[in-house]
Amino acid sequence: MLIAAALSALLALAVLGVLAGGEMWRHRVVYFCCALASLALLIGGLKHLGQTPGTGPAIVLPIGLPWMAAHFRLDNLSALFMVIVNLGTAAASVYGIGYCSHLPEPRRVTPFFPLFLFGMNAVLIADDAFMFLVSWEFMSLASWLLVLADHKNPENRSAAMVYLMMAAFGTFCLLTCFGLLAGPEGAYSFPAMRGGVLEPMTGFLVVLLAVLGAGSKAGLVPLHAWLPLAHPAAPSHVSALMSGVMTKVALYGLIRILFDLHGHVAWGWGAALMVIGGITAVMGVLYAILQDDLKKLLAYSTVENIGVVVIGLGLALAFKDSGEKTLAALALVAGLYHMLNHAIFKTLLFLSAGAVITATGERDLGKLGGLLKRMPWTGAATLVGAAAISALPPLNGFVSEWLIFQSLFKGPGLPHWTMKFGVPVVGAMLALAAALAATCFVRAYGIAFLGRPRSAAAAAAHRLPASMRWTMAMLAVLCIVLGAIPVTVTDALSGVVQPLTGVHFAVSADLGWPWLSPVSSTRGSYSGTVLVMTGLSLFVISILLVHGFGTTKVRRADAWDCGHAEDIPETQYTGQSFAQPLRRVFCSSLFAARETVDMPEPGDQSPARLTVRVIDPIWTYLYLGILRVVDAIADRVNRMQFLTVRRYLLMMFATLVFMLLVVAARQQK
Amino acid sequence: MIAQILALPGFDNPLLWILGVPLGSAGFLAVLKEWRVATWVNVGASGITFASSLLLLERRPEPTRLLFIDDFNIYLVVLTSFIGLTTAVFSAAYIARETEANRLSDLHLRFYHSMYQAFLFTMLLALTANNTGVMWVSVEAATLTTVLMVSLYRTREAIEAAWKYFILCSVGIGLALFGTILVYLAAQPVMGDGADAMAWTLMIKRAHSFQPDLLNLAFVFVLVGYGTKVGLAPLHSWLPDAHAEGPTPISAVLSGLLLNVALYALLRFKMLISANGQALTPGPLLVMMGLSSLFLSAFMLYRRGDIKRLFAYSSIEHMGVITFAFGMGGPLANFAGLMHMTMHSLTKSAIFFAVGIISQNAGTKRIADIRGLTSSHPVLGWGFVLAVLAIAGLPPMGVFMSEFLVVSSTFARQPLLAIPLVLGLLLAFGALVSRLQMMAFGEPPKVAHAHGNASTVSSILALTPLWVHMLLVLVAGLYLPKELVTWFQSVARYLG
Amino acid sequence: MPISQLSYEMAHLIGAAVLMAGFQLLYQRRLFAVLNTFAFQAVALAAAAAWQAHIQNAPHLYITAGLALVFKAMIVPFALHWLVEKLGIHRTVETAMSIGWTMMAGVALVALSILLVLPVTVNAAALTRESLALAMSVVLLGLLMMITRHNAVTQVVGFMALENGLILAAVSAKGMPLVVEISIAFSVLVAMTLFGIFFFRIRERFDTLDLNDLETYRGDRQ
Amino acid sequence: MNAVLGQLGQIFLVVALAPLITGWVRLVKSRLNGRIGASPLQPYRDIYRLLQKEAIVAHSASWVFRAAPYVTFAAVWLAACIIPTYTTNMFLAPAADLIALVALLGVARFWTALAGMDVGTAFGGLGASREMMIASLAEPAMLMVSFSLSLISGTTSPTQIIVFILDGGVGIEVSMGLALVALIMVAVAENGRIPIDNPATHLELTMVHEAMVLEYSGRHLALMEGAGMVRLTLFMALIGGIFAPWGIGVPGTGAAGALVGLGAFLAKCFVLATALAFFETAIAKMRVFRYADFLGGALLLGLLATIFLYVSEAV
Repeated sequence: MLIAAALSALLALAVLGVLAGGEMWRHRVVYFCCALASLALLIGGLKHLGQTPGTGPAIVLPIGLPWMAAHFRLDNLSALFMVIVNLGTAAASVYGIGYCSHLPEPRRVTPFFPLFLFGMNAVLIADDAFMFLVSWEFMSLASWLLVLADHKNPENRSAAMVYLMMAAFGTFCLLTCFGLLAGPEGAYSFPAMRGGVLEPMTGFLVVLLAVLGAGSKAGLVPLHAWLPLAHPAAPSHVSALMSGVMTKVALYGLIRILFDLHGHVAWGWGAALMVIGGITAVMGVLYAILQDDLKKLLAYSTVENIGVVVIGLGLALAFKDSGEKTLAALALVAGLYHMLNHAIFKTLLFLSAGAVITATGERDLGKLGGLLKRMPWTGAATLVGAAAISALPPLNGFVSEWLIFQSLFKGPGLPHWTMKFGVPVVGAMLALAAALAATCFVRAYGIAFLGRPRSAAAAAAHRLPASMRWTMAMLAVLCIVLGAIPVTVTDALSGVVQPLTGVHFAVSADLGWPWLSPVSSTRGSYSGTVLVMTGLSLFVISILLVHGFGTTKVRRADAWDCGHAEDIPETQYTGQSFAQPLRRVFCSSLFAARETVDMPEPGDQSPARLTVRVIDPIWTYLYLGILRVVDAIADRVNRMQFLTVRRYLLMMFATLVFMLLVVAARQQK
Repeated sequence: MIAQILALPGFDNPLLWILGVPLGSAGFLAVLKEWRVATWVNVGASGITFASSLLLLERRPEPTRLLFIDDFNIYLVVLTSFIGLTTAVFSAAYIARETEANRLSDLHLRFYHSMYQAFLFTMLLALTANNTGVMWVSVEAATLTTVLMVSLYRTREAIEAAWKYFILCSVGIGLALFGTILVYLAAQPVMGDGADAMAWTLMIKRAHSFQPDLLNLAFVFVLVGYGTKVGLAPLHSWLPDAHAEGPTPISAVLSGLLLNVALYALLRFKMLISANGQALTPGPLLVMMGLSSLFLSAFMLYRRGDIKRLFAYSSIEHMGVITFAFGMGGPLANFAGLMHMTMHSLTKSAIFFAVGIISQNAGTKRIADIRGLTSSHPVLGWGFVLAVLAIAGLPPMGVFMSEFLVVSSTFARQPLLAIPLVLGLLLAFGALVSRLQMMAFGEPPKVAHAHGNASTVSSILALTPLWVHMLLVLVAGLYLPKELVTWFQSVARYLG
Repeated sequence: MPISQLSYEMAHLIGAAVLMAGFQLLYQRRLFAVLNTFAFQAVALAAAAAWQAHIQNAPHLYITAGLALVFKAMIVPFALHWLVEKLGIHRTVETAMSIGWTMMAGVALVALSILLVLPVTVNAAALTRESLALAMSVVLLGLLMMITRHNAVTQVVGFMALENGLILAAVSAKGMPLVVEISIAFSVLVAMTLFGIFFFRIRERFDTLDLNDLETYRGDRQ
Repeated sequence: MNAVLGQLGQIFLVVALAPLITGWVRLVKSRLNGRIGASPLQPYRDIYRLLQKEAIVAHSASWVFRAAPYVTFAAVWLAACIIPTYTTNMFLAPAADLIALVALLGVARFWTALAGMDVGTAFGGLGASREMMIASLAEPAMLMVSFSLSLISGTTSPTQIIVFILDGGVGIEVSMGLALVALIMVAVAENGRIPIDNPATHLELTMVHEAMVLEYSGRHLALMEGAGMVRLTLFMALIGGIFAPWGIGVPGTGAAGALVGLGAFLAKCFVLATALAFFETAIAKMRVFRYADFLGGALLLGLLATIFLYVSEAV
C-alpha cells in the first residue's frame, strides 16, 4: 500500500515537475517530495525484507496487455532491490533539493526525475513480462531525457543517442528472451514462466539474450559503451542514479531471469558469465585509470564493479547447477552485497563529483587539486567512498569482495575441469581489478582533492548547500556501517537468496554474530566489527605511544621536495602522468597506447610536447565497425531512391514474376 | 443484378451518412468559392461523418450486397473518420498559413477541399464495400483523388512524384483487379454467377470449397497489386515522394488511412485464403515482403535529409512490420498486426501534423535546418518528441505493445525470422532517434523565419490534433477498451 | 445455352489475336506503328467482348465491346497521335532491352501464364480456362512493354495493353457483374484525362515526354 | 595459554622486534659491502630520535598528510597482529585472513600514496604512481598465493594454514614451491627491497617508497619508517610460518610452547633477514618499467601454483 502510494506520488510529481516552470522553490518541493517517496519505498522494502521469505501481496491493475492485466508483486528479491534503489534515489533526491538551482536548465530535469524513479521501482515489482518491459523502457526513456538535459552540448546529444540505442538493443534482447520464456501461447506472467519447461536450445537462447539484454544496461564489456558517455552528460544526481542504481536494476533483471524464471541454467553459462565478469572488471578499471574526466572515470569504475558482481553471479550459477547449493547461496549473497555496496559508494562518489563540478565548474582532473581544504565535508565523504570502492577494510566494499573471493576460492572444487582451471584465472582477474581500482581511486582522489589547485577555478571552489553535503555525509556513514556490521547484512541477504537457491544459508552460523565465516570457522573468517575495534585501538595506541615518547610540536613550512622549492602547481603530477606507468604496463597492447615525444631541435625555443595516443579497441573496432557497415549498406540502398519510373516498374514486375514462380513451384509439389 | 448491388441504405442507416456526407460535401466544396468557409465546411463534414461512424458502435446495420459492417471494418471506419476529422482540423490551420505565404491559389484550394472529401468517401466506401469490385473501384478512385492532391503545389518535384505515384499505383491496381477477377473465378463455380461471388459476407462462409490453386494465383496478384498501394518494398517507390511533395495534411491521410485501407483489402483476401484451408499459406510471401520493407526503409532512413520523406519511409517500415505480423499469423501476431495498424495510423498522422507545423515554422523541410524544437517551440517540440518516440516503439505508447507481441510471439515460434525483424527495428530506431535528436534538441536557429509568427488560434488549432492523437496512443499503450479487444481477437481468428 | 465447340475456338482465336497484338507491340520500333498496333489490339478486344456477349448471352458485354472499340481503338490512338505530332516527340521507340531479348522474355511470360493457369483451372469452365491464360499473358506483356521502353507514350500504350488484358479476363469470366466493366471503362476514361493533364503540365515544364529527363528532378538529393 | 594473552604478546612482539630485524639486515649488508655498519639496535635509536624532533608540515598539506602516518602504522600493525609469529593461539585470528591481510596492507599503501600526493610536489606523485603500479601487480600475486594455499589447506586463515601444515596435511608439492617463490617476490616488492626499490636511495629517478615519504619528518617519519619495519617482520613471519611452521606454539602447549615458538620465530627471522641481505647485495636494482615483468612473473607463478594442484592431481 505504502509502495503503491509512493509510486503514484512519483507519477504525480512528474506532472508537478512540468508545472514547476521557472520558480526554483517549486523544483525544490518536487525534489523534497521525491525524497519522501523514496523513503517510503525504502521503508516498504525494508519492512518486507524483515518478514519471512515468500511472495508479498500481488496487485493487479486493468492496464497492460488486455487479456492479462498488469501484475505487480513484491517478493524478497524485489524488496532487496527496492532497498538498494531507494537508498540511492533518496540520497539523490535530497541532494537535488540543493543541486537543482545549479543546473543550466532545471526545467528539463525536474519533470523526468520522478519518472525515472518511478520506472526503476516499477521494474522491480513488475510480475509479468509486459509490465517489466514497459517499466524498463520507461526507465530508459526518462534517463535518456535526463541525459539530454544539457542538450545544447553536441557531445551530450551523441551520448544520449548511443545510450538510447543501447537501451533499445537491450530491450529487444529482453523482449525476445521473454518471448521464448512465454512460449508461442504468450504466457507472459512470471508465475506462468516459472512453470515452463524449456528445450535445451531455447534455454541457451534465453540465457544468452538475458545476458545481452540486462548486460547492455548494466554495462558488461563490450556492451558498456554508453556508460562513459551518458553518465558524464547527465546532471550529477542523475548520473549517480544511473550508475549506482540503474545498473543494479539491470542486474535485478538478470538475476530474476537466470535464477528465478529460468529453472535450470547450465554451469557452462556460469563459467561464461564469470569470464565476462572478469574481463569487464579488468577492462573497466583500466579504462577508468586512463580517464581525466571525473565522471567518465566513475562511469568506467561502475563497469568494473558490475564485472565483479557478475563474477559472483556466474559463480552462483555454476555452483547451483552442480548441486552445491550452499556455495551458490554464498556467491549470490556476495554478489548482492556488492551491489548494495556499490549502489551506496558509487552514488556517493557521483554526488561528490557533482559537488566538485558545481563548486569549480571543472571536471577535468588536470584542472582540479587541493579541494579537500576548500570543501572539507565533500572531501572527507569522498575519501570514505574512494576507500570503500577500493575494497579497503573495514569498509563495506571490502566485505563483499572478501565474500566473492571466498566463494571463488571454493570454485575449483567443482567437478568440471573448465572450472578448475578457469576459476583461478578469473580469480587473478578479480584480484587485478581490485588492485587497479585502488590505484584508480588513489589517482582520482589524490589529484582532485589533494595537492595544490591546478586552476583558478579549483582554487576558488565555493561552499555548497547543506542538503548536498549532508547527503554525502550520510552515504559515507552508511559505507562505514555496512562494513562494520557485515553479518547483519548477510543475514538479511540469506533470506533473499533462499528462494533462489533453495537452501537456507547463514554465513555466520559457525562462530556467531560478529564473525563472518562462510563455510566453517576453520575455513577462513572475517569480522569487520572486531577489526574496526582492534584497528581503532591500535590507532589510538599509536597516537598515545608517539605522543608519549616524543614531542607534539608541528611547524608549517614550504614543501621540501628534495630541495626543488618552487611555487608552480603545474609541476605536480597530473592524472596523465600518474597513469603513465600503468598505461605502459597494461595498455600498450590492449589499447595500443603510444607516447610520442616531439622534441624541438637544439636552439629552438618552442616547448617539447608529449602526445599520448590511446585507442579504445571496443569502440573503434566493434561500434564504429558496425556503424561503418550500416553506413555502407545505407549508401547502397539509398540508390534505390533515385531510380527511374521504369526501373521501379521493373522491380514490381520482377516481384510479380518471382512470386508467380514461387507459386508455380509450390503447386508442382 | 445491378439493383441488388446498388440497394442503397435507408436514412436510419448510419452508413448512408458516413458515405453520403463526404460525397455530398465533395460536390458542394467543388463549387464553394470562399476558402475560409470551405475549411470549416470541410471540418464540419468530417465531424458529421465521424459522429455518424460512432453510431455504428451502437447499432450495426444488416449487411447488404453493397455495404456491410463487421468486427474488422467497424473500427477502421471509426478510425478513418476520426483521422479524417482531426486532419481536417489540422488542415484548416495549415491552409490558413499556406495562404498567408501565398503558396496556394483559391482555385487550388477549392479543388483541394473537394478532393479531400472525395478521398474520405472513397476510403470509407472501400472499407464498407461488401463487393470485391466496388472495393477495387474505391481504391482506384482513392488513388486518383490523391494523385491530384499530391500534385497540388505544381512544383517539378510534386509533378514528378504524382506521376510516379500515378503510374506505379495504376499498374498495381490493375494487377489487383486481375487478382479480383481470379477470386471471382474461384468463387463462381460455388457461389453461382453474379454479385454473390463477390460479396465478402457470403464468400467467407463457403470459401472452403473454392478452387485453392486459383486462390493462390489470385493472391499473388492481389498481393503485388494492393501491396503496391500499401507500400511494401520493393513496390514502395511511389510512397516517399508522394508523401513528401503533397500538402502535409495529405501526407497525414496517405500514411494514416490510405495505407491501412490497402492493407485492409489485402487482409480480406487473406481471410478467404485461410477460410479455404487448402490454399498455400500466404505467410511466407507476407513475411518476405514485410522484412524487405523493414530493412529497405531502415537503411533508407539513415540517408534522408527531408523530414517528410523520413517519415514516409518510416511508414513503409511499419507497414512492413504489420505485414510481417500477419504473415506470421496466429492469434498473438494477428492481434498485434491489427493493433499496430491502428497505432501507426494515429501516431503517423500525428507526426505529419507536427511535421507540417515544423516545416512551416522553419520554412524548410530539410532536417539539417531544423534545430532545437523543444527550446523554440516547447509544446510542438515535445509533442513531436513524444510522437516520434511512440513510432520508434517506446513504451508506454501503443506501438510498443504491438511490437512486443509481434517480436515475442515470433521469437517463440521462429527465432530465425525474429532476428532480422529485431535487427531491422533496431536499425530503424537508430535512424529515427538520431534524426529526432537533431531536430528536437540543441541550440535553436537564431533567425526567426517569417512564417514563424502564426496567430495563436491557428497554432492551437494545429497542435490540438497532434496532442489528441498522442493522448489516444498513450492510453492505448496501457489500456485498450474491451470491445476493441474482442473485435481484434475475432478478426485475428479469421485471419488464421 | 450450351456452349459449342465452335464458340470456344472462336473465343480462343480472338483472344489469341489480342495476344498477338501484344507481341507485336513489343516488336514495333516506330511510335506510330505502336499506336496502330494498339488500335488493332483494341479492336480485337472489342471483338472478344462482343463474342463473349454473344455466347454468354450477356448483353451488357456489348457495352464493353463498344467502349473498347470507340474509346481504345479510335479515340486513344488518335489522341496520342495528335499529342506526338503536337509535342514533336521522337518518332522512334527507344528500348531499354534489345527487341530480341524482349520477345524471348515475352515468350517466357506466356509460358509461365499457361503453366500457372491451365493446371489450376481444370474444374473451371473450359471457356474461361484458356482465355484466362491468354489474358494473363497480355497483362504480363503489357507490363513488360512498360519496363522495356524509355518513351512515355510507349509506356502509356503498354499500360493500356495491360488494361486490355484485364478486360479480356473480365469478359471471359462468366457472369461477372457489370460493375467491373463500368469501372474499367471509367478508370480508362479518368486515366486518359489524367494523362492529358500530365502531358500538358509536363510539356509546360519539361519540353519532352521522355521520362529520363523527368526523373532528373527529384527531391531529397543530398 | 590464553588466546587473549597470546594475542597481546603478538601485538607487542611485532612492534618490539621489527627495528631489530631491519637493523640486522642493514648490518649484514654493511658487512657484505665491506663496511663495519651500525649496531642492529641503531633503528631503535633512530626512531626515538625522530620522535623527539618537531614535525614539519608543508603549507599545502591537508589533514590527510598528518593522519596518514598513524593510519598507515595502525593498518600494518593490525595486519601483523593476525600473522602468527610464535603461537597460533590468538584471539584475533578469526577476525581476518590472508585476503584481509592483503587488504590491510592495501589500506596502508592507500594512505601512504595519498599522503605522497597531498603536498603537491612532483616527487610525491611520482612515488605514489609507481607504488600503485607495483601494488597493482603485487596484490593480485599475493592473492593468487592465498588462493593456492587455500586450495591446498582448505582455508584462507593463516593460523589454520599453519595448523594444517603442521599436522602433516601436505607433503612437498610443486604448488607449494611455486607459491613460495611467488610470495617471496611479492614480499620483496611490498617491502620496497632491491630489485624493486632501494630503501636506502634518495636518487630522484629511482625512488619509489622514499619519494612518497619525502616530505615527512619527526614523528610522522618515525611512524612511516616503523610501519615499513613492521611490514618486513610481517612478511618474514608469513613466509617462515607457512613454509617452515615448525616450532610454533599451538593451543594447549602452554607457556613452554610459546617460548619454544618465540625461539623458533627469532631463528627464522635471523635466517630470512640474513638471506635478504645476501640477496640484496648480490643483485642490482631494476629499471622502473621492468617491474611489470618481475611482478607479472610473480602473478603467473601464483596462478601456476593453483593450476599445478590439478595437474598433479590428474597425473
